[in-house]
Amino acid sequence: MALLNNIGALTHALDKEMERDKSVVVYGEDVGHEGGVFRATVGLQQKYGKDRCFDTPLSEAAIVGSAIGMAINGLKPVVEIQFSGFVLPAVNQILAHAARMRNRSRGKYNLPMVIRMPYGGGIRALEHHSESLEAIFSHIPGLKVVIPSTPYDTKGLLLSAIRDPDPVIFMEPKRIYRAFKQEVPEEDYTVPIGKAKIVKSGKDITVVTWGALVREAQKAIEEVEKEGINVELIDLRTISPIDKETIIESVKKTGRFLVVHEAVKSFGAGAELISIVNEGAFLYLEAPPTRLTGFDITVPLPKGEHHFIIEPKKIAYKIREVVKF
Amino acid sequence: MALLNNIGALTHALDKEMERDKSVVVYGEDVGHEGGVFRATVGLQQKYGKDRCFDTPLSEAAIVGSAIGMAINGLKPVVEIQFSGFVLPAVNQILAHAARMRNRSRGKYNLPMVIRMPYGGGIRALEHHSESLEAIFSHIPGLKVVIPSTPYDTKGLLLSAIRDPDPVIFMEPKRIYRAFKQEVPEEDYTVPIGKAKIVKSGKDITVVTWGALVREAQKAIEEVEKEGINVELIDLRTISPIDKETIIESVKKTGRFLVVHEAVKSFGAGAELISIVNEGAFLYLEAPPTRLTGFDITVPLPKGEHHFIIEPKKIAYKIREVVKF
Amino acid sequence: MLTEKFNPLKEEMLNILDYEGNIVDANLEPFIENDNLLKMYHTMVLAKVADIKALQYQRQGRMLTYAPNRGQEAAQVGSIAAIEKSDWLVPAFRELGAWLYKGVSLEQVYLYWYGNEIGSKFSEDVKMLPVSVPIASQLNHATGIAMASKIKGENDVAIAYVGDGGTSQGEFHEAVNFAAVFHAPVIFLIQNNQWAISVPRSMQTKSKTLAQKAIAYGIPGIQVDGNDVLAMYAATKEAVDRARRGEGPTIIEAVTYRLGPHTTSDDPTIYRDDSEVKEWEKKDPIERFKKYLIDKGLWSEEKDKALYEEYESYVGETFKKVEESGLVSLEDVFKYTYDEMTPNLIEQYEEYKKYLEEEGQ
Amino acid sequence: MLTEKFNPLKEEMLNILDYEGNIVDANLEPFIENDNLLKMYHTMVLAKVADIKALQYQRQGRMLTYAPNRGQEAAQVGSIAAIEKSDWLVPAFRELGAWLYKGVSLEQVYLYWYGNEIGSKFSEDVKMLPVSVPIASQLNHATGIAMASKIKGENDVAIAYVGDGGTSQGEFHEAVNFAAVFHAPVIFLIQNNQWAISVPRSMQTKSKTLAQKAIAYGIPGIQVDGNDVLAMYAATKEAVDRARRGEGPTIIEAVTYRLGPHTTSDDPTIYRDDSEVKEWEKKDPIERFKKYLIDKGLWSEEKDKALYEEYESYVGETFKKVEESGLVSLEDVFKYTYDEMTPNLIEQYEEYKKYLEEEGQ
Amino acid sequence: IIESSDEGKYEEKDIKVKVLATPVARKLAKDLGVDINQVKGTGPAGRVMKEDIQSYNEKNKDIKESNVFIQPVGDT
Ligand SMILES: Cc1ncc(C[n+]2csc(CCOP(=O)(O)OP(=O)(O)O)c2C)c(N)n1
Ligand SMILES: Cc1ncc(C[n+]2csc(CCOP(=O)(O)OP(=O)(O)O)c2C)c(N)n1
Ligand SMILES: [Mg+2]
Ligand SMILES: [Mg+2]
Ligand SMILES: [Mg+2]
Repeated sequence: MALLNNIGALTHALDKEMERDKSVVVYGEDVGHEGGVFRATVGLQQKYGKDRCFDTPLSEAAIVGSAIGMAINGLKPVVEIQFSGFVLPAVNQILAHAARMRNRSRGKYNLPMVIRMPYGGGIRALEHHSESLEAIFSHIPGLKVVIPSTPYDTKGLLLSAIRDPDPVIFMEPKRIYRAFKQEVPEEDYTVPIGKAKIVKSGKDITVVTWGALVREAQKAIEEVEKEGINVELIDLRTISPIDKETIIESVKKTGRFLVVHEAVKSFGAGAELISIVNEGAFLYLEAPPTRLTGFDITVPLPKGEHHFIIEPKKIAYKIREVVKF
Repeated sequence: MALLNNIGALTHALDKEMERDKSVVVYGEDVGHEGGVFRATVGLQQKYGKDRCFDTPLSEAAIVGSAIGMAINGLKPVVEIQFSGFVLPAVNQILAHAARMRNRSRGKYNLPMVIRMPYGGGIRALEHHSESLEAIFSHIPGLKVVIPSTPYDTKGLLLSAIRDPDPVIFMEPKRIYRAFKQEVPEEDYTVPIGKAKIVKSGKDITVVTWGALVREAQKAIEEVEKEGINVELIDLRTISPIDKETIIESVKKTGRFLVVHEAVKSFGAGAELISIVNEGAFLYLEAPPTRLTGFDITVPLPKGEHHFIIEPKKIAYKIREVVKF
Repeated sequence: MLTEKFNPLKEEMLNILDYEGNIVDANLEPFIENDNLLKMYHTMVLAKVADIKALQYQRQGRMLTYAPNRGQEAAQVGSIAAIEKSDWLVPAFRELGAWLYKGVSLEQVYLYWYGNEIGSKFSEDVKMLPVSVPIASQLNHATGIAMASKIKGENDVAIAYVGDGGTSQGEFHEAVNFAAVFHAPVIFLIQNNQWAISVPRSMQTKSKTLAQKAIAYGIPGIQVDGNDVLAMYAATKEAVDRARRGEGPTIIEAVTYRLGPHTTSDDPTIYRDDSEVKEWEKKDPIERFKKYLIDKGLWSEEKDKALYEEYESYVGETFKKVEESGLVSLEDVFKYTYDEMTPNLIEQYEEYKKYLEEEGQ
Repeated sequence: MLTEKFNPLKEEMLNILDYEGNIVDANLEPFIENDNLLKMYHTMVLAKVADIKALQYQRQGRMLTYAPNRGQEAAQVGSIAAIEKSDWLVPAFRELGAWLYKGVSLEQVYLYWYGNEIGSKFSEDVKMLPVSVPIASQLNHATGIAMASKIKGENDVAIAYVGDGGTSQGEFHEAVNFAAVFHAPVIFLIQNNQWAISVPRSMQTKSKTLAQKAIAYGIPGIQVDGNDVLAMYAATKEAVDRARRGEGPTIIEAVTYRLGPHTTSDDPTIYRDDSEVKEWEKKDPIERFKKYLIDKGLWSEEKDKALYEEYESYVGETFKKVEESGLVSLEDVFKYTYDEMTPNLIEQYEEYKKYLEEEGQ
Repeated sequence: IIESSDEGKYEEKDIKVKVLATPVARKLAKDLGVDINQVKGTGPAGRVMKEDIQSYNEKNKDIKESNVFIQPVGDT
């Protein structure tokens, strides 16, 4: 057991898996010598050599495209995109190839590869350093999209992702990279992809969220529980394939549903969740399934970002609204 | 008035607008001399010269990126992406720049530009020639996403798009490029962006669709109306910004809702529509708002595509299901 | 080294076999085993016959879109013959000759163009990727395959194909630059067939040759007569050897010509003169090679006639099988998106089956 | 022509002013009006002072992320001084000197780094784009601006900046190739400052120079001592004139050095030796230029001291204003996404205002 | 300006005035055999609440029970 923050859990998991499985290679911009701009890969080059952990040219399409080639040729690449806003030059590789190689080759070529990327706002950053693009990747068949919210899950989900025969988009809520620590077991364990986690059971309303907002929702829930509202909180963990069952079962129990995400509202993951709730628990609904999300704008620069960021207060406000409906 | 198919209406609209407005330029791969692989730009180079209608290198990022520069420098570029599957290399330009230049420059730089692209399946084509990516563009603030379904609307919406100060993604359902003709007025007219069209009023169920599926839905409706089901059919026409009002008003009246689209189901535009219905007409709902969509797979090659394509029969089946609920 | 002798900046093209099939410079003639020479020729003829017949089938409405490669047989077969079975082939979409030589069956190729994904599931020992439709994107896969080979300490190289049009794509640049930086054992084979659909080579780029783009990456590049199978072999072999020695990638520009339409949906008369086509027909790569083989005593007109006849019927039979193969099953449509079907897919699959049952289809 | 004399393949770098500020070759000395020389020097000093102070503010927790440009002043000011007011500047993100010379106020620059979009709304007559964060993507905008200028029959050129790291991006390739094909009047100015965050120039590409990448596009390229403001001016002026004559784009590689960290979040000691920094400090572009101006009788140490003092307080006052500028209003956060707010945005705006009212914020 | 609708104009009188209710309330009404259109809503904006349906059901229980042996005529 070690007390680790989310970044520490990432490094630890990568270290363990590189040790266990010689076919795992880790690379990206500044990932080798420096250990990544967030230091997620620190120490790995020293330990496993420049062949297994290395820096690349500034070239996202080549980073992802070469990872596809490596996965075909027997390796398990785990590549880092420095910020999720910079994944866009690699979108052709991800959507047109990574997602499809298996189907295209009728199962001949699996792509056991992971594309890691810090995402989300709240770090007072420049443009393109704050977006949440999970809905886009989740719309593409053939990809899996995972977002951990705790050090324990970070390790367990990353190990699942690396061992998964399909390509996994691993989105890391960078705002909480160093926000808190948790005991993470030394031993090998995995957290399954495709399974949401009931963080807290409750009976009045189901709140689903992920990433950095799980903690914010927890704070909000503390508030509203004082007022007698009993909330069931679900950490989605995998955005695609989505764990419909857990959500539907919860809403059947509570009759009320709120999804909270930082990505812009329209055509976001919240919409998918609301549709799932409609499809699976319609007759149990006592209030309209509701979303609390980012506005339909580009994440503002730091001097305006406070308007955009979803604070516990806002979540509490929305919970009350849905419960009172 | 002239009797035109959808391709004819495109060419006609481009011709008229290039004549009217000298700042309109049209370019893309094979767009100049050949007039485009679908012949949408045929004759324009001869008429307006190689400066205003031209071929480019095979380079989507440069096509879109240069259009951004041109729009900043006083032109109104209308660029063609040969198939929507090939827009992916330009996604960085579209999402990171076209959508944001106005906000980034606080209104100094508008981008009056149009990105045209044939989309959708049903033409027995190779891979990457059949996708429907409207949900992805619609998730990005700053973009407008338009899909016409008739020659009349094609002209009117394209003229709106070219004159719009914001960048417009103009998706053309290629399956019906030459499927039917319609009288298209010679005169200048526009169809407003952001307004859905009630193709047919009805009281039992609201069906929303767009592009090639409008005609398929019409056929389905003919069937079910024989059975006494009275359908309201809405052609969405603009996917973003979406015309919530028309949809919500309709569902308040009918109490039942079906959205039909060809794009894959999960995280698609159907989910957004269902959420809008929940937000605006929840208490009127007599059945779960439902989606009939493509499966969550890559569009199959022709020998399997029949499974994927949404036929009138399938729409009729689903309408009955929702009405009987 | 050929890449030094034919430095792209000198604007000299490597040519070994002239239009008449005579050796231009005996010093340059590569050594190829007779069996291999014959295998190369056979493959080129098969590619030609299969190509012509595919076009016919398509016109009869029996084949779907097809991308002909008539005229480019030497560029393809000459290059692919220079790698080993254990090496990788990363195709674009118009390299029928290379695929057949690599061991893909014609039936599979036809199945692919016939609109069936199963055509891209090559047998386990054929180290080739499926066709890549998004132009130039496959080059990064080749770079990755080659990097993996190096990382694993194996000796395999990759050869990747791209067109003249493809060199304008950003991914061309990224793949070659990446490969150069990592000394990846990969050969970038540009088939400059003068056209990218209707756009001529001169519109793609202002550089005089495509081979000179190698200079941007600090790697060797060479322009080769792409209709000369021996020159293609020699240049590729040198590049393959260099790659295997750990000296990194090479760009080879094969100057050739697409004699047919871009695909069966294309009408080339809109954008090019028939006289240009006629000019290139004189440079036919197969005729040249035949002459060389006959001169070498390895071939004869009689054998040739017999070979064409054999392939005519082989191609015909193959296509018949393909035509009889029918539709893709519903299960197969769903089965390959993920290693295991997701709950979502299972639900969609079941729901659709129910619909089919109820609607009696 | 300089681009011929200093052909990148010869691996010779254009240098006019040596480290001591002496003219290396009088034939190469560009003619620049005295006023302009002084404006250039002033701008470089202002950029330096503003840069150093920004770092200080940031360490005091008063500024957000900042990307220092110390050491690159000549590369920026020497190049931008060669274009006209009517020409376009397309920045990357580290060209403070160029922006100031072009007419952007320091207040705006600071506002930008302070995290306020309004810092990118330059006044109507400043033909410059906002900072482009996605590396190299801005180059395509420059190509488009230049193409438009040509299409409209105007005479304006565009100059676009990119780093050594940026040359690895696909968009670099596409933008330059496009510009070359269309003879677009654009100059691609690569500031090769030896590092892309922690990745050294040698890891970005195997080509010896970045200038030689021009050969891939059939356009002129030149490597220039980027710490030599006269060489930068001369090379850029030649490229601008060529562009204006309709002869298309040029690649200029400015060999320079980032003396500071990549940004304020970066710790360069992890990846580079202090000795390297020390070596480059000796090549300081400002000191060299000062010596030249003093020799020319245009400047003195006294004036210099006064200038620094003036700028110290100017920068201090400017930052104070910026610090007092406060937060971005809610309205502004919503107002600029579209020309007109969509119904969706109005709804979200109103709903949020209601929330703020009810929650008493 | 384009016409928003061109065919199949319905008669306004065909459209029943819609009762406001949540899916849960509608389900309750259905389960109890209550015609929700007959229930007067006491919730916000006249919404039919679950309680409304229950009390309507209580009140009309006798009537309903006494009707058990009467064959319904046409639609109920
Ligand atoms: C990214 C992308 N853009 C556009 C297309 C459409 N397209 C298919 S082939 C082709 C031309 C390719 O030219 P070239 O690279 O010279 O290869 P050739 O067809 O001559 O073999 C185009 C534009 C595509 N497949 N991918
Ligand atoms: C597409 C993209 N990928 C990654 C980044 C993150 N990033 C910001 S600056 C930088 C290095 C840039 O190096 P260079 O082009 O040499 O410019 P310099 O910082 O040296 O001025 C990186 C990787 C980015 N901004 N955009
Ligand atoms: Mg790209
Ligand atoms: Mg070609
Ligand atoms: Mg740099």
